[in-house]
Amino acid sequence: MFEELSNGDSFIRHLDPRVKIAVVFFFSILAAVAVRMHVLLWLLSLGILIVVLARVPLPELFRRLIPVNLLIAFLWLFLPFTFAGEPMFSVGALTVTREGVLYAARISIKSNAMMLMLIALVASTPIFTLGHAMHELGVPQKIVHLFFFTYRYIHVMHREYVRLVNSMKIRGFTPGNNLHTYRTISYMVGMLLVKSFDRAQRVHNAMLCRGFEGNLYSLSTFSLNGRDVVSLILMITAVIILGVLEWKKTI
Amino acid sequence: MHISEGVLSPTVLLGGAVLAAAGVAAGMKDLDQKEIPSMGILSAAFFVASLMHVPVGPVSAHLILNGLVGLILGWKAFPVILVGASLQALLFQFGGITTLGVNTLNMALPAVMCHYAFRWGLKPQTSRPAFIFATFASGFGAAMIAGIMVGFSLYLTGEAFLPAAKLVVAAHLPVMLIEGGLTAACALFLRKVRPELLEGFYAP
Amino acid sequence: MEKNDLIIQLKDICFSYAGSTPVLNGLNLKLCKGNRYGLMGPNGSGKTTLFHIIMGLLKPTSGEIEIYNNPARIENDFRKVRKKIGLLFQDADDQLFSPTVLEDVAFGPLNLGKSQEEAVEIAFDTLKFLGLSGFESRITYKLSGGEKKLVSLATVLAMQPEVLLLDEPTSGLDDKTKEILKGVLTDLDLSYILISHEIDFLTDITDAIYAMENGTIHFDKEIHVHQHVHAHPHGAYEHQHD
Amino acid sequence: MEKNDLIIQLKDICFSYAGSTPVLNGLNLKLCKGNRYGLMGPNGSGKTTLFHIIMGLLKPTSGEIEIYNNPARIENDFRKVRKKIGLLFQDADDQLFSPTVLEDVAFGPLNLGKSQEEAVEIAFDTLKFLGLSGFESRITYKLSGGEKKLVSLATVLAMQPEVLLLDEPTSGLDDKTKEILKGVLTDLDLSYILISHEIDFLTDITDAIYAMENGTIHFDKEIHVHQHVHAHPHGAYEHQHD
Ligand SMILES: Nc1ncnc2c1ncn2[C@@H]1O[C@H](COP(=O)(O)OP(=O)(O)OP(=O)(O)O)[C@@H](O)[C@H]1O
Ligand SMILES: Nc1ncnc2c1ncn2[C@@H]1O[C@H](COP(=O)(O)OP(=O)(O)OP(=O)(O)O)[C@@H](O)[C@H]1O
Ligand SMILES: [Mg+2]
Ligand SMILES: [Mg+2]
Repeated sequence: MFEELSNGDSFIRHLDPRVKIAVVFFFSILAAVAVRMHVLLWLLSLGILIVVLARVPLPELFRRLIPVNLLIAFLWLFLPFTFAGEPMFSVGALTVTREGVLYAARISIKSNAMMLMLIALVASTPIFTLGHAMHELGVPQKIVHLFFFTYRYIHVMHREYVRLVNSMKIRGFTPGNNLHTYRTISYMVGMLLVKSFDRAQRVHNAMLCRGFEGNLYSLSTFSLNGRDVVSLILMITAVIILGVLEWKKTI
Repeated sequence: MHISEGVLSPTVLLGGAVLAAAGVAAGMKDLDQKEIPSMGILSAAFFVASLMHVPVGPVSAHLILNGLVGLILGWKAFPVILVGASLQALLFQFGGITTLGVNTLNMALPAVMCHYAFRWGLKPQTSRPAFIFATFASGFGAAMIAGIMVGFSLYLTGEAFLPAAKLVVAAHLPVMLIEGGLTAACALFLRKVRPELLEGFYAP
Repeated sequence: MEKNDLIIQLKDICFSYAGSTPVLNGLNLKLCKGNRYGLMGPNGSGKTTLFHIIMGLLKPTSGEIEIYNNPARIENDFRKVRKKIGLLFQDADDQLFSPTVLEDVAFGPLNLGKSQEEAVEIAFDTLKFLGLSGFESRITYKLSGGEKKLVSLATVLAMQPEVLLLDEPTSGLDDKTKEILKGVLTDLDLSYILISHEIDFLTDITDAIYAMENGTIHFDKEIHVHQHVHAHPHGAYEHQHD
Repeated sequence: MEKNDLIIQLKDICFSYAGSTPVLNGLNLKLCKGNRYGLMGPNGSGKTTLFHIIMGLLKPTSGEIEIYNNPARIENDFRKVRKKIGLLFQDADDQLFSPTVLEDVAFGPLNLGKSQEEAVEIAFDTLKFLGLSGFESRITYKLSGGEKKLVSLATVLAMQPEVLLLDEPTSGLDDKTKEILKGVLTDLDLSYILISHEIDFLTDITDAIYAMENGTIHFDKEIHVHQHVHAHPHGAYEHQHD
């Protein structure tokens, strides 16, 4: 259920995760700031290129793009009418403005470009590796710890949840609209919390028993090789060029 | 309750990120290594709650549990929600990198506010009705303020978002009721089965 | 054997967890009224999986399940099955979720449509039968390992099932609790299948022991009779023999 | 017995969980180099609690703990203790937390300050010693019950402890895995205390079995020698004797 997007071998998969994080970070910031249509279109193309290189399976890609685009569809219901500007045409009492349409279009392109990059990152890097890379990039140790624990406990909670649901099922529970159902569900959620708390404590004890003193070690060492450096330079150059295009009033 | 990437203006994004960073720093002050596992559980609970969701406009409405997290943790809700929200972004693409700050702020600040408003309810000597009131109010209130803050973030981005922002807040009413009920029910269960947990967390 | 006596019949059941090799592979099983089977098999051979398939918690990839001669395929069929067959989970921690023992034992009867009073009465009776009177208002979460197992059994028995599926009911239990369990199972007039790694326990309270291996149950192996001789050369632990 | 040989010494340990009756009540224990003790006792008698107190995971309400003749009182003392004493948890699910087996086994050595390469090498060697070669990249939470127990043992052994505390290592294991475990424990030149409800297993691999009851360990009961005779009148399960 919370399985990561896993896929086969790709060139992107073997890049240093720190490089990937840095590129996605700067890319996202530029996309969030940019307003010029041609810059946005370039960003979207770049996003598509990277996702293709990362070999994300298409059905999975579309599934992950659905939530974002549902929200964007909702914005299309409002923005063209509520944005002040030059009228294009009218639907009844409502007027669609040119600026409104452009604004909504920009948001759609931005969002999708940023999501494509994020999906490419997640699809090519295991979550644990991302955590270690964030640590290397200066995220405080305690936050990274919390990140690791949370990721592990999501699985613990999910398993405890499946067990509790099974236990309710085999005793003939059928949910309905009644007090018995509400009480049962609240018991289940409460029990889930209590059990997860205790499990968390015991796991932590087990770590202490093995000499854990608050330091994180990773078996995957990161080292920048030639390919990483070239990719980093290429991508950052692309971002900078687009940034200059955005910033310069002419062209 | 997330705002998607690409919607908010750079000013709002930056402001959110700065304020969220301040909140996280406050939450990390005198944070003991020993507390991290239990915080991780709440962070996981916060993450899992987001699986029950209903799309409402440019945000995705789902259970938040920030009231419960805040009640128990106070300022530590900031790092907990930051981590929960980043995992949501990484695993489901709910929000993204640039919106992480705003999204954390919108959910964690109400949590801290409810902590100070209602934590008296967790004291062992609180009567049952008062306990239920405080915990319900915390769940309901935290969801409500979060809804308002999401609406406000949209409004700050542009006045054109106002109708959409209003709709978002209105659509969260059912979420608030569910949050209140669930928070109260969970707290009651904890009080009966593991009162030490609530007392242990109650920071005087 | 009359046809009416057949309770559980599995035909050619295959199952595998997502992305793994098959766990069950053309498994066949028949349980008739009055049968008391023991089931042994190495760790990971699929015993627990088999029980979960009978209860409809997992769906087989192929094969047929018939309960009282009715095929069980969809969730709705299994709702009926669960009223007749009680499952004791391998881990007692998984079975209990209400705050108090009484609420947990009364939960099943309430789901069967009993009134509140009836459910409570059944719960009291069941607890008494298992020698657990006085446990009604204990917090389930704070029971000891042995107590949890017995209360779990109470929650299953309170539904008055006709068949029990017991998944390693003795693991981690001390000898005294094992004896209580043995007594209860002997007193009850139920059919059951019992998973255990302890052959001594199985021989005492089942009529036949079958082995699970390579995704199927072997019914055809010959019966095996012999004696053990164990020596206890040391140790201060009091060890009782009956 | 020389003073230098004394590893663990507990004096008059008392302990109770918040709001409950005392679990340990004036418990005394001595473990010397080379000792291999078995510990039995009814469910809830406090065996697991005792182990957690030795490791400093729970703090006794009164009494003294000495490890290698040094008193252990505060967290810092126990940090040292944990490098010498390895605890195998009762529930293997609690012990494994890394995504892959290799990472989990290498976790301890890394904490002891080994370099990455050393840690990986130790992990490989330990897995090999336990017959688990090839498991390195398996996902820990998808292992079967028996595999989890063995990997947990590997995580403890990888720290090269001088003493092992084993909390019901055999519960839920099949006979074959039990034999493997027995072999490993016999081959290792370690002192250990082993909790189990299975007296046969304990007699085979410990030098003395003690009983825990009413919050203390009884060392004074006389040694007990006798023979069992079990009959297996039926069943198709293949049952091996050595
Ligand atoms: N949720 C799961 N996902 C994937 N694989 C699983 C899952 N549960 C069990 N398995 C695998 O399926 C196989 C059968 O597991 P099962 O629990 O049925 O064995 P078992 O016979 O009950 O073993 P044990 O004696 O240890 O209880 C094992 O190899 C196990 O690793
Ligand atoms: N976290 C806890 N809080 C309160 N009581 C506890 C806790 N853990 C254990 N107990 C209680 O302390 C007593 C001793 O428990 P312990 O787990 O040490 O027993 P044990 O001898 O290991 O039993 P078993 O054979 O079932 O493993 C039991 O009565 C148990 O209910
Ligand atoms: Mg099993
Ligand atoms: Mg124990």
